[in-house]
Amino acid sequence: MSTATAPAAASGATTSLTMAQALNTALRDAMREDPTVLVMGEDVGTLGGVFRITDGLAAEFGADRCLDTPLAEAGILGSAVGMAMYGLRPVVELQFDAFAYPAFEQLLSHVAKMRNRTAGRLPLPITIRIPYGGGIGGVEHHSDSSEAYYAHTPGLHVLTPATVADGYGMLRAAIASDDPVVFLEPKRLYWSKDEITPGPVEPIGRAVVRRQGTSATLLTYGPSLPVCLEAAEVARAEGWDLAVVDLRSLTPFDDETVTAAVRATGRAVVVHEATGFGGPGAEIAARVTERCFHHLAAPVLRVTGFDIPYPPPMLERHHLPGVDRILDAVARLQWEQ
Amino acid sequence: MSTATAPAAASGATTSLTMAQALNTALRDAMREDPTVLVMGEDVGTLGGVFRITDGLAAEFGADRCLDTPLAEAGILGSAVGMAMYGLRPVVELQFDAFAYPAFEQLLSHVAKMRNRTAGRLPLPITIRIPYGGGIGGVEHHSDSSEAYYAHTPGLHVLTPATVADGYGMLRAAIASDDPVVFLEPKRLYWSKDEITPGPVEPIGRAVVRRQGTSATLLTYGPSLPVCLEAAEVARAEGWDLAVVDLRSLTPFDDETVTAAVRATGRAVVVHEATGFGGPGAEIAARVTERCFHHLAAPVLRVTGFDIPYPPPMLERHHLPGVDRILDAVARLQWEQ
Amino acid sequence: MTLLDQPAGPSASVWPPNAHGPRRDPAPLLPDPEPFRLLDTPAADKLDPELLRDLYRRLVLGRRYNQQATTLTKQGRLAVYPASTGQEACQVAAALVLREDDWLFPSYRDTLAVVSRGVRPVEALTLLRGNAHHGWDPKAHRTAPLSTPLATQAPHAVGLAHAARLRGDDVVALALVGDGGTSEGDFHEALNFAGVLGAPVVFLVQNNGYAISVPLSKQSAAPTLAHKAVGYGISGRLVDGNDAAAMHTVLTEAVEHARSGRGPVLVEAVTYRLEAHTNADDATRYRTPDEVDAWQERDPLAVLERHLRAHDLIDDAGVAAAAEAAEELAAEMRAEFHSEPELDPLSLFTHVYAEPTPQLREQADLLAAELAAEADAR
Amino acid sequence: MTLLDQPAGPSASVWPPNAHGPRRDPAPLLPDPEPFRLLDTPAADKLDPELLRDLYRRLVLGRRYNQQATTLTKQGRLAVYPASTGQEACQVAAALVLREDDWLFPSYRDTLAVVSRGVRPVEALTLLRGNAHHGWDPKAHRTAPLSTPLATQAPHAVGLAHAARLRGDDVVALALVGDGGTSEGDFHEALNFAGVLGAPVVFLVQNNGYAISVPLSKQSAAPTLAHKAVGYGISGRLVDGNDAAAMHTVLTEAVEHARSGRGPVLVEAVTYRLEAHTNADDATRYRTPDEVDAWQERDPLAVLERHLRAHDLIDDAGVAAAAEAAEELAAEMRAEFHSEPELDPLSLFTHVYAEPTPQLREQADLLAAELAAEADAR
Ligand SMILES: Cc1ncc(C[n+]2csc(CCOP(=O)(O)OP(=O)(O)O)c2C)c(N)n1
Ligand SMILES: Cc1ncc(C[n+]2csc(CCOP(=O)(O)OP(=O)(O)O)c2C)c(N)n1
Ligand SMILES: [Mg+2]
Ligand SMILES: [Mg+2]
Repeated sequence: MSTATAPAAASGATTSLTMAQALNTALRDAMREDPTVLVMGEDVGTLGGVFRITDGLAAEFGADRCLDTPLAEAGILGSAVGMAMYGLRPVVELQFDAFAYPAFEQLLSHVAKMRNRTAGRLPLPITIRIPYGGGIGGVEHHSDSSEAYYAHTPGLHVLTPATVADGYGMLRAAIASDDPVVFLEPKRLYWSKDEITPGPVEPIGRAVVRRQGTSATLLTYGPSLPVCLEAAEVARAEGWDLAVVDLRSLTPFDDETVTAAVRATGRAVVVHEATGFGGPGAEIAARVTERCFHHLAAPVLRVTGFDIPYPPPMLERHHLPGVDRILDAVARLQWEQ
Repeated sequence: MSTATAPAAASGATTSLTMAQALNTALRDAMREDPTVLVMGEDVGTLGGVFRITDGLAAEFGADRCLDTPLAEAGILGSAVGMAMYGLRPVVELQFDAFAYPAFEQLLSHVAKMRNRTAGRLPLPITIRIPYGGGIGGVEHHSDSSEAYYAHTPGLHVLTPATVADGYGMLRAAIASDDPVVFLEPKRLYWSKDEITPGPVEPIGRAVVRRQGTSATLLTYGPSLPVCLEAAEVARAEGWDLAVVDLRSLTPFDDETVTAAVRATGRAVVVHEATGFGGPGAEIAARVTERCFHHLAAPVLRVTGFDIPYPPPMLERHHLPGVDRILDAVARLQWEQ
Repeated sequence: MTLLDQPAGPSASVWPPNAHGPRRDPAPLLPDPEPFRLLDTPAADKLDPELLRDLYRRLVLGRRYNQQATTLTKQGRLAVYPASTGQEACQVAAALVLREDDWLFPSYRDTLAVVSRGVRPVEALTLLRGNAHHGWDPKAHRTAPLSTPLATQAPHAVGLAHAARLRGDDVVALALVGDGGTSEGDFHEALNFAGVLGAPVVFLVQNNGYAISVPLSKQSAAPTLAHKAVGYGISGRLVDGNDAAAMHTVLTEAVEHARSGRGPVLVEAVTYRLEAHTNADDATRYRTPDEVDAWQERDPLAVLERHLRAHDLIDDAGVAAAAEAAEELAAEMRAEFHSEPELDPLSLFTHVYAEPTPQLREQADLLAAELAAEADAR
Repeated sequence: MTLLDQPAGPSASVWPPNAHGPRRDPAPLLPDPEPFRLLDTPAADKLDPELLRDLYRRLVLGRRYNQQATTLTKQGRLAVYPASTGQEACQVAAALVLREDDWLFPSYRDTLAVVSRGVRPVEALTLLRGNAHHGWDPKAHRTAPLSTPLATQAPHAVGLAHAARLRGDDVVALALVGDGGTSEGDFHEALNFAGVLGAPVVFLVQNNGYAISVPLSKQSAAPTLAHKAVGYGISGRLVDGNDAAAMHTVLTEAVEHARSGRGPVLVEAVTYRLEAHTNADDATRYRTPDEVDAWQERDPLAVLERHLRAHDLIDDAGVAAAAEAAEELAAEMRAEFHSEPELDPLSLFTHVYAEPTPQLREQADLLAAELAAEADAR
């Protein structure tokens, strides 16, 4: 695995980075600016993380601020809670999606609730970074899309970047947030590359229209954004002009942007990798329908992972929403009315 | 707390029981019929469980078949996995909804996946009983409605009874299932009473229309069923004839019954206690809309718990879906079109 | 062995140089075979009489607190109360040995320890009253909220203690866990983190013999719970939890050990829950009156009073004064719980996030409209 | 001390009758201070030469297996391979000491132990090949699937062992865990359940010094990992994991201990991962060549071969025969992995439940239609 240490990126200067490098830069910049920011997790120190997102941080900031922890996810998140209570801003790395599950009790019963339980007296500014999703040929337990669990848990912000620029900007915003953020990093976009210009930290919670369109609107996020953009390209040949919305934040949800984008076309498809049943697409379809019912020419459809455990590497392409499956759904949007 | 040991109920005979007694009877009957069935959990033995659902089982079947475990939920569920691998049918009690969270890794990464991982060679016939929901004045962490987490997890059946008869029948069906079942017991219905006639074990997965109606359809389950039935009574005075569907099973989902019930009225409201955002209601609304779009006069609305941590006892009534809030939603179903 | 005798360096090894070592000598980590006691032993003569009298007054107060809280449940003023009756020596000592800037991490049964830290009873009992999830200002009192999910507060204590050290403060965190709580994974992970980080944290396990109905024999097969310490490379101590002087001594040493950078300590206090698990529990289902009677004999309050009287360290006036102070506390509690708490339904939506999400604003509006309609209807 | 010396009954106590006891003597539970070794010690003279030769042949096979699997990753025939090179003595002994009806609970690195139980390499490596999640029939081989979520297999082993005893079978379960895995809550809960239930289970911790990049010193401060046993009231043993004879002896005793109803055992084998974590890992980031070199000297295969040669227990022909058997295994592996596995996309929907739900039937139909359309387009 190659290094993720980025060319030193001065704020305001444009640099070409991978998503991994952008995340690494965000961590470094945040640690430079704020001495209370610290990184912790399994293998984040000497190794720089299995995806190298924390590469070079231990060297620059020392082992105390880039802490290799014992192998125990509840212990990691639980001790981050205590650190945050004492005024630090821990950025926790949980190594893979499925290895966040041991930390669920800490997450659901403490991290998500502490501000509320204490009427605002113990806010927990913790960022929980989790590489998630499939498409990289990982063996079982290495490709789960678990965002629905987080999004259903009040008290958590749930963010997921899909572009290199957002990798930087949204991680900075997450670390700056005074509330806990589950920051889901699409594994298969780690090596995507782009020019970015790190700017001031934006507030979290806004969706972005990545592509304007008039026929129908694709609503998506994270690893499925590039697939949707590709589908929109292909669709052009078939006569459809598809808008593509990148949600970026599942909690809070940007009803304003989404509602406007769907009303503009009257047709929508939600696309994500996570299991469909009870997945984020269900919420999105339901709330879009509540808000846009009389603008809709067809029900909001969903293209998602199947309702099965994530498949083995050699079969994953059949599970993941691909261009064809998205276009099939678009075709089912009752055009002949 | 009073005893839940039921008057000995001969199969086929009609008896008056509380939900708690019906569940207790179901466990006893299953243990009598099948020597591989065993009950395990915190305080299930000598005490008979904090809700007395396992009352008398240790006395009748011995401490080995009604096992008081150490206080460790992952250990409980994890050892149940091993027992099931060796041919037993463990019925696990997790004491309260929020105390199931420590067992999530075992549940999500093993229980839900074992049959699939091993291509059918290691099915896990485990029943996981969890008292859930609010309305009994429980302090924090004692009133969560966590069904959305389970329903989103492929490989689990998710059942929740709302009547005394279903308390008996569905628990028998869960124990008879060769797949893992998360069996959610609505705490506040434990003391509800009814006459029941234990009969043969029915297959799981069917919803039931509890009340026929012509104006609109309420879709609900578990603790919210009595509230919906009451709302339907009250609605009559306001001129609405509401149908009420008791889903009983979130996974598998009975699309057939639900779709027919919604098409018949053209209007629907989903009602549950769980947090609305990403809750079961989202899935239900989305799939009903996919299937009934052109039969709908209004979007499917949701009346759910708010997107907040479960509130303290003295405030819970403001959080829980009540009759008025349901009727307000019915009123918003665009009647004046 | 006292806590001040610390493990020596690594032992010699035939091993190649590697990442496995250094190995430590386990001997200094192991607890004494029998619980440490002071009262009714010759060593008690050296104890500071004023400390003993102070402990006595606090135990009397604590007992009265437990009684009054239990009474409040009967009057419907508390939703539920898990009494620490019989465990007052543990509760009081845990609070007393901490400096003001140290942190306490209580479990749901430990409201007396919280009150002993200076929190008003009505705030300490907020969770159990049911009007809010939590009462006091955790930062002002350096006392975390009561933790209901068992043992989950233990890693918090480790993290806080470690953070304090990183920030240059010589602060100690003390986490309270029950015997049942030691079975949870979080207990293990916390002790392991503490050992590895060398964090200034003390874990006090109140082994009261039961986790609701489950006796210790079904909870653990360890020689003692204090023996768990060795598996984390930390010091274990076993102490008579009904001997207030022993509790105070051992915890003082443990806190000093942690504060001085010599690492965490696990203290097991052997004690007994004289009341049922909570007012909703029926303890006769799982234990005999004989067992309870035998432990009444070792009631920490009675043990200390006997000692004080036998050594002429207190007179009837002193006893009466302690009782009077306790009555004052009880009266204060009755007064504070007399009125219904003020409730604002719309507070449901504040403090979920720093800023309410648009979704929460909509929901708050819905509730506000309902409340207005209700008010109109009245 | 051997495992056969068991803790005596409860020690006398000044305590009232209660649920806390009986307390046990910790001494018999504590491991020896230094790892148990046999090879290159006088005790080795008493070892059965045939056993040693058998172990040798198996180690040679195991080494070749590790090499061939690593080669398969380079050829893209395996998605990933975590080699157990350097740990073959642990792997082989773990399989060898079990009866056919005993159960093995391997972790993701333990495919060699699985192969040593008689599973064909292509089935043992299915997960890592990527065509399915799992290969062999777990019930036929009494071997659970490889567990990737660390330590989660430990409670499974306890439950299975306990169930077997309930059903009257004298079956033992052996769970393999890494040094890193001991930090997980599930490890703790499993050992605690095992201690309380007295379940016939053996936990073998292969302490290879690292959890990916994290050295043991950042993982645990315990004197040794075997010392964790005392906290669960079970027996701890420390053994040289690169000494195949010692491994075989200690595990045999441990299994016998468990089988005969004397309770669970925790064995720590001190060993070393000679290769990187997996083929995707770069071990030079976190350890020095010197350290690896030093451990090469203690390569379990070299240690045993030296011993056999020094005692004239094997000749060149014996060595050659072992090598030849190993080449046969390697050839078999190459042949089995030569062809692409057959894949049925629709198998995604089988075995999610005993009966597919209506939802899954719909989804299977969708995929079937897509596949048909794809085929048509071709
Ligand atoms: C994670 C978790 N599981 C279960 C419970 C339910 N519960 C509340 S108190 C209790 C027993 C606690 O026993 P112990 O730790 O010995 O403390 P004690 O009650 O004796 O003070 C149980 C099982 C809980 N609160 N948290
Ligand atoms: C619960 C969980 N957390 C994290 C991981 C990621 N992970 C895979 S292997 C590994 C290190 C394991 O170390 P150890 O237990 O010592 O076993 P070894 O690799 O040395 O055989 C980690 C952190 C995992 N598989 N499961
Ligand atoms: Mg207790
Ligand atoms: Mg290791």
